Amino acid sequence: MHVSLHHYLFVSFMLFSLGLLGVIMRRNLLVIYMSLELMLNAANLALVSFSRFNNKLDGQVLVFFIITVAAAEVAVGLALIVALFRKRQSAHVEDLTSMKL
Amino acid sequence: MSILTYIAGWPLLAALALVVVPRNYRVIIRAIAVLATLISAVLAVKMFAQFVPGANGFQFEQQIPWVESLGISYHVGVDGLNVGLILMGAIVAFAAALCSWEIQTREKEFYILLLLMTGGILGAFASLDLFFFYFLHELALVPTFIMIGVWGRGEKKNYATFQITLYLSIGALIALIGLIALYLQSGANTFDIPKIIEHAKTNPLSLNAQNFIFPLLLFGFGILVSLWPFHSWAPLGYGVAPSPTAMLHAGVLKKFGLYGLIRIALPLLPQATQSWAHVIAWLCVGNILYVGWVAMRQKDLNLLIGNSSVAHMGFIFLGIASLNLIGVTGAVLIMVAHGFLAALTFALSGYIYKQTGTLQISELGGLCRKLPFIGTALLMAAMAGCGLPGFANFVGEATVFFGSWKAFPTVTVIALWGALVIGGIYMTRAIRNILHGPLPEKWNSLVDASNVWRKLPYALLIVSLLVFGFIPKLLTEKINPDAQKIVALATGNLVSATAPGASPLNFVAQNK
Amino acid sequence: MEAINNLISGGVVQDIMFYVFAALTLLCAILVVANPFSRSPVTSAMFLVLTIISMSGLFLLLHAFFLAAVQILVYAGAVMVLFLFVIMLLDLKEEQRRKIKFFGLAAGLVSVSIVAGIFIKSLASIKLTAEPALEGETYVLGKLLFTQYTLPFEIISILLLVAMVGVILLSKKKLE
Amino acid sequence: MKYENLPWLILFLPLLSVAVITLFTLRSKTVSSLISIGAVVTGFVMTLLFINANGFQFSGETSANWLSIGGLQIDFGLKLDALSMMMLLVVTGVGGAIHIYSFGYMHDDESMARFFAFLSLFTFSMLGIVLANNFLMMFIFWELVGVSSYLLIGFWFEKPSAGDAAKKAFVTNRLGDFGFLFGILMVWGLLGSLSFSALQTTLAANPALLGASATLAGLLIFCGAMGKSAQFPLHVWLPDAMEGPTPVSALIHAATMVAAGVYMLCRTLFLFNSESLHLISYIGGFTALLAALMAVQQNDIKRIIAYSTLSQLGYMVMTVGLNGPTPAMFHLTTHAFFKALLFLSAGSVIVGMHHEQDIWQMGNLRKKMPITFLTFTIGTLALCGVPPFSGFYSKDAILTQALAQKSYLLFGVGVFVAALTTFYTFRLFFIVFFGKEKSKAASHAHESPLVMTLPLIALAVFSFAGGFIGITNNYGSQFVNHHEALSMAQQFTEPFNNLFPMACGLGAVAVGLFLAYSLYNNAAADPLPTKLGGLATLMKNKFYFDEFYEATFIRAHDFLAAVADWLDRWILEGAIIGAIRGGTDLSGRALRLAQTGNLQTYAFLFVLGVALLLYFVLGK
Repeated sequence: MHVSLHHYLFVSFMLFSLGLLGVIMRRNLLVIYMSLELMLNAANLALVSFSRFNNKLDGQVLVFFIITVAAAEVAVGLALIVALFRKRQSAHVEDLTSMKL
Repeated sequence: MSILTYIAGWPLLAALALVVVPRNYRVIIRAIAVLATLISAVLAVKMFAQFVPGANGFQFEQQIPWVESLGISYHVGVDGLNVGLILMGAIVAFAAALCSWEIQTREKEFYILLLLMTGGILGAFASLDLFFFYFLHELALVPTFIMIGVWGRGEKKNYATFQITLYLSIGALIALIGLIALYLQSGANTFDIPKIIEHAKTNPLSLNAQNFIFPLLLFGFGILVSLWPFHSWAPLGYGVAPSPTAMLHAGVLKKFGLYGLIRIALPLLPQATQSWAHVIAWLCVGNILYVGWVAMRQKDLNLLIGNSSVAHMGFIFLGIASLNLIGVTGAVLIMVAHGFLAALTFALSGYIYKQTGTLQISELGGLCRKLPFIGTALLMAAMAGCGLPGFANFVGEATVFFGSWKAFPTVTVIALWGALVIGGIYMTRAIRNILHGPLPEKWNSLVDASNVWRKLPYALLIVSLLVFGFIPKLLTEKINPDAQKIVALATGNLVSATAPGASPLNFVAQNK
Repeated sequence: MEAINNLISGGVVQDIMFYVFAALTLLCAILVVANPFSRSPVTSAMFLVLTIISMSGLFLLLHAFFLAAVQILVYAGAVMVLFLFVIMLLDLKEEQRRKIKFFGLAAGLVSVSIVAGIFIKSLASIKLTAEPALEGETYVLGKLLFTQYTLPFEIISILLLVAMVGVILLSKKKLE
Repeated sequence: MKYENLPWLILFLPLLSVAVITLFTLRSKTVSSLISIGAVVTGFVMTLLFINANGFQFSGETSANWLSIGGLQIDFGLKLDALSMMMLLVVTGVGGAIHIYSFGYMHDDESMARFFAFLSLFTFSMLGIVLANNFLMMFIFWELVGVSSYLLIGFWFEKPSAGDAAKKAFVTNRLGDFGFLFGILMVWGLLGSLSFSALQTTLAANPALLGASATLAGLLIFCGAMGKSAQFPLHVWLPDAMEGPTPVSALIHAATMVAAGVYMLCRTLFLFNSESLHLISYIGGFTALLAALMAVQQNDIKRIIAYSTLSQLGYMVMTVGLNGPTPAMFHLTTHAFFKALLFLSAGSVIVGMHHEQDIWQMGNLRKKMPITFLTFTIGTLALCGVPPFSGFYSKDAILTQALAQKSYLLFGVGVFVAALTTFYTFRLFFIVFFGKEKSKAASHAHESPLVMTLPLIALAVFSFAGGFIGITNNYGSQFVNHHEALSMAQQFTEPFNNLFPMACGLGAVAVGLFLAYSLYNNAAADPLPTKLGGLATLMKNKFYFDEFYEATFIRAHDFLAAVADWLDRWILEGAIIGAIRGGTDLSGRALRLAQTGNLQTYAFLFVLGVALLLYFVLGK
């Protein structure tokens, strides 16, 4: 079977699902963050493959931007995590809840 | 630039200026606020004097297009209906700024909010564009909530703030829905009120649309004006509000809903107005009689004044419901007169509270001895409140009675009873218990308003009441021609308002 | 040599390479999220690097050469270094194996099934228009970036600057 | 009309004096009082000038538009005819005397300036009623008179009883005003005008215009008079109004304001049909009788005179009802003189007694206060109707009118009331001025200063001669059934033309005088309670009207107020606002459950939200 758009999209979907699962189920903030990166990459993959199979480069431009934003986001997010860790001495999601039911 | 822009603009500008004044320069903060409102008031008097009665169309008009695709523009102008209201609003705002000396905490914020409120109200009254009309009203309404919440007094402060905020927001929201529906249904594709009215002359709104929009406007505005049975926010809110806020809100801002009904609902929704007139008239009974009784029971001066102010709204509604020239003119007259009166009474109760620390009527007594000036002013206010000739309120009430007599004789008689007898009872009772009788020992240290600045706000308001009470022509000859136009539009093309299928539900069904 | 070239351009090798890279990507991704042997974030990070590298292989297959390079440079280089740096800085111990919460599991499965639903739904509506025929993309991409997409490009650079300032502020010891 | 501006000046001078006093001279007692006195005395002189220039038989109007809204045209207009000019004379004349008297009476009061400001306000309003040429103007001044009366009754506001009395007077008057304005609206609705002359012309041209509501309209208008002139059942406020300073009682609650009702009835007589007049006459007669009975058992010197005022007002109203405006106005005028005289003399007594008002504390004052004794005697004789004092002529005119209308019952009531009047007046007279001193204050009493006695003397002259100087003539020209002009000598002997009513009147006086003399000459305590038993208690307690109203009208309103307040508090505020408040509160609590603070829950919800959005965007 010839590799087509659907194959790439399936991989992208799988990546995305894995990322989502990580975000929802893992408890370590850093791992959650990595899962987020996975999801972003899934989106990137989808965009690039669309770009390829549609003969348009705009998708790739978008991915370029996404990567840049992701870099900025990672920097800020990690700084926040560090700050949070300093305050709470934990990177565990469940330890960060401060609201009361 | 129209003089109206200046009247509403100065307070807003001053509010901006206050932001940069450091908070410990109290005198400067006060001075800026008083000066800005004074300029507004002087300009308003000038505008009132220059107003030509019966001239065609609006005067001092100014229009700057804003969002042209929606037909929104900054459009101000006055005719007989709002010229008196703007004058009243500016004078009351000046008096309120003068009375604000009693605020001692976070003065800067208070004055900023006060000026915002002033600019908002005056702008809303001057505005001839639905969008700005509503927006500027909200600009004035929101500071009210904050002022009551932060500078309010008494134990029920939070409860009352919560209540008034929720209630008035709901009212404003209902009115907003009505206004938007009106905009969409009019088909004129503009927010400009004169243009919509002009457009409606040739393309009147369908009966169904009218019957859908009118209740929204009536009850939305009705909540804002404390129409029975949506009135209970008013006494509560005024009971805890700092007096400058109560003055501006009860005196000026509250008239917005009534003005909106006359300016928008009557000319644009004539058939619906006619079919709802009976309902309004009978709701007035609730305002006048029922709230009058409630007022008789009050043990707190501010609650009493608040209830009596709600009762007065009944007369205005009655005038509007009568849908004839005399009634509508009378309604506008009372709107102006009651503005001065409500401001006066709240200013006085504020002074008494400042001096005694209580407004419980049973705690007070014999104050006339220690506070001759304030006492006299309160007496005059009470008398104006129960419709004594010589004060502007009497002219308005009498006119409304004459107007409504032909339309609703029964309601008129009930209103007469409320005005003359019930009003007389609770006002004289209050006077008896607050001013008359022996002076309790603990009040021996009270100080009367002694210097000119302290006396000025009260004197100004009383003089305004007296001037319009003695020479009502000043107002009526201005109101008359424009009230005539409104009434002609509201009663003109008489299609049977009870045509089949004229229910709101049908309207919704057809529009789906 | 000719034969190999033909093989490559003929697509069979490309197909094989796709399967290899895809499998590698997914496998590493699984190991990032749920590593049965180690709970340490470091392991996760290392596998994430692998994921990204294999993904850039996929990018190559899609003729997105520039992006493939950027992917490796920015992600596998800068971003992952940052991750590792933070992990080391925080000195995180291996995560205890807490019980998987039933709610978490359920929520995860529901989410995934929802995403799957959307995916299947949208797959149906995809229509391929043309055969891939773009060549020499890097040049075109650069041109596109600096003509049509100049404004977003500039905005993105400002964003980076803001992020930089923000990070410096955030990582100051005393946060007020 | 010559001197057309004069009436305006007469009207507005007192208002000007109010303004000047309140704004500038509140600190100076003397200046304030002089301004006030000046205003009313100038008014009196101007009235004389005006009458001199135009004559009494003149009739004219001058007006300016005050309010004009579509079909509602209200003029600020003055109507000048014999009726109003004569009343002008009474108000400014008697008022002037009382103003001057007050200068002495109030001299020690620190709020004298305020007193004179109020007094001027009252004069202004009263002149307004007299001069008004339309219903609304009259109503405006009607209300203003009410409020100045309120202010003056409550002048000594620190006394709780004064405050209560003021409140009572105001509210009771308001009840009457309610009917008055109701009636005005009705008349306006039916006839389309408010001006007296226009109404009269319209009604004369088409008497059926009022139609079925003629009686109702008449009675409603009469309600106004009922409140102001304290007719049954709204009579309860007048005796309490004696809490005010004595000059106030003389000016407002005897000579002028309470007479306004009668004046108004005469002014608008053309509106009333025979049924309403009939009822009015009976109400008047009943009031006269009731008040006379109450007066018999009162012990406060001012209250006795107040009840006598009530009774005399009843007389006047009865006479108007008997279609006799001329005798009514005649009696109004003479009554103004002698009742003001009686009150002022009583005031003089009270000052002499150092503010003691109980007659059983007085006695033998004729020696201590000779001038007051003399003027009081003249007032008493005039009130009782002893010839040739003024009261004799006016009372005789009333009795003659009753007989001429063949209303024998009312004639009988009139005669009986005349006897009662003589009885209670002389009871007061004997107890206060004869017998022994009944307290220390009485033995130390002293005559009042000249500024008080001079007005007394002036009023005494008019009380004596008011009957035959031609007052009837002047009023008579106003009405259809007017008398021919009579010379003074003819006036003097006028009652002898109808011997029977005169004889009845004189007989009643004789009987009353005899009874009073036999019971009260040298009496140290009241012998009546033992003789009359329960009836005396009833009289003393004013037939329990106050208690009755307290139990009905006041209670009813308080009850309704309580119900309304309860509804407001629990239903409107509690339920409706509570529902809004509670609803917001509840939804807030519900939504709070979603805010767990757990990052992953949020993420999950986020996914759900995105899914929902996509569902809508991508199509169902």
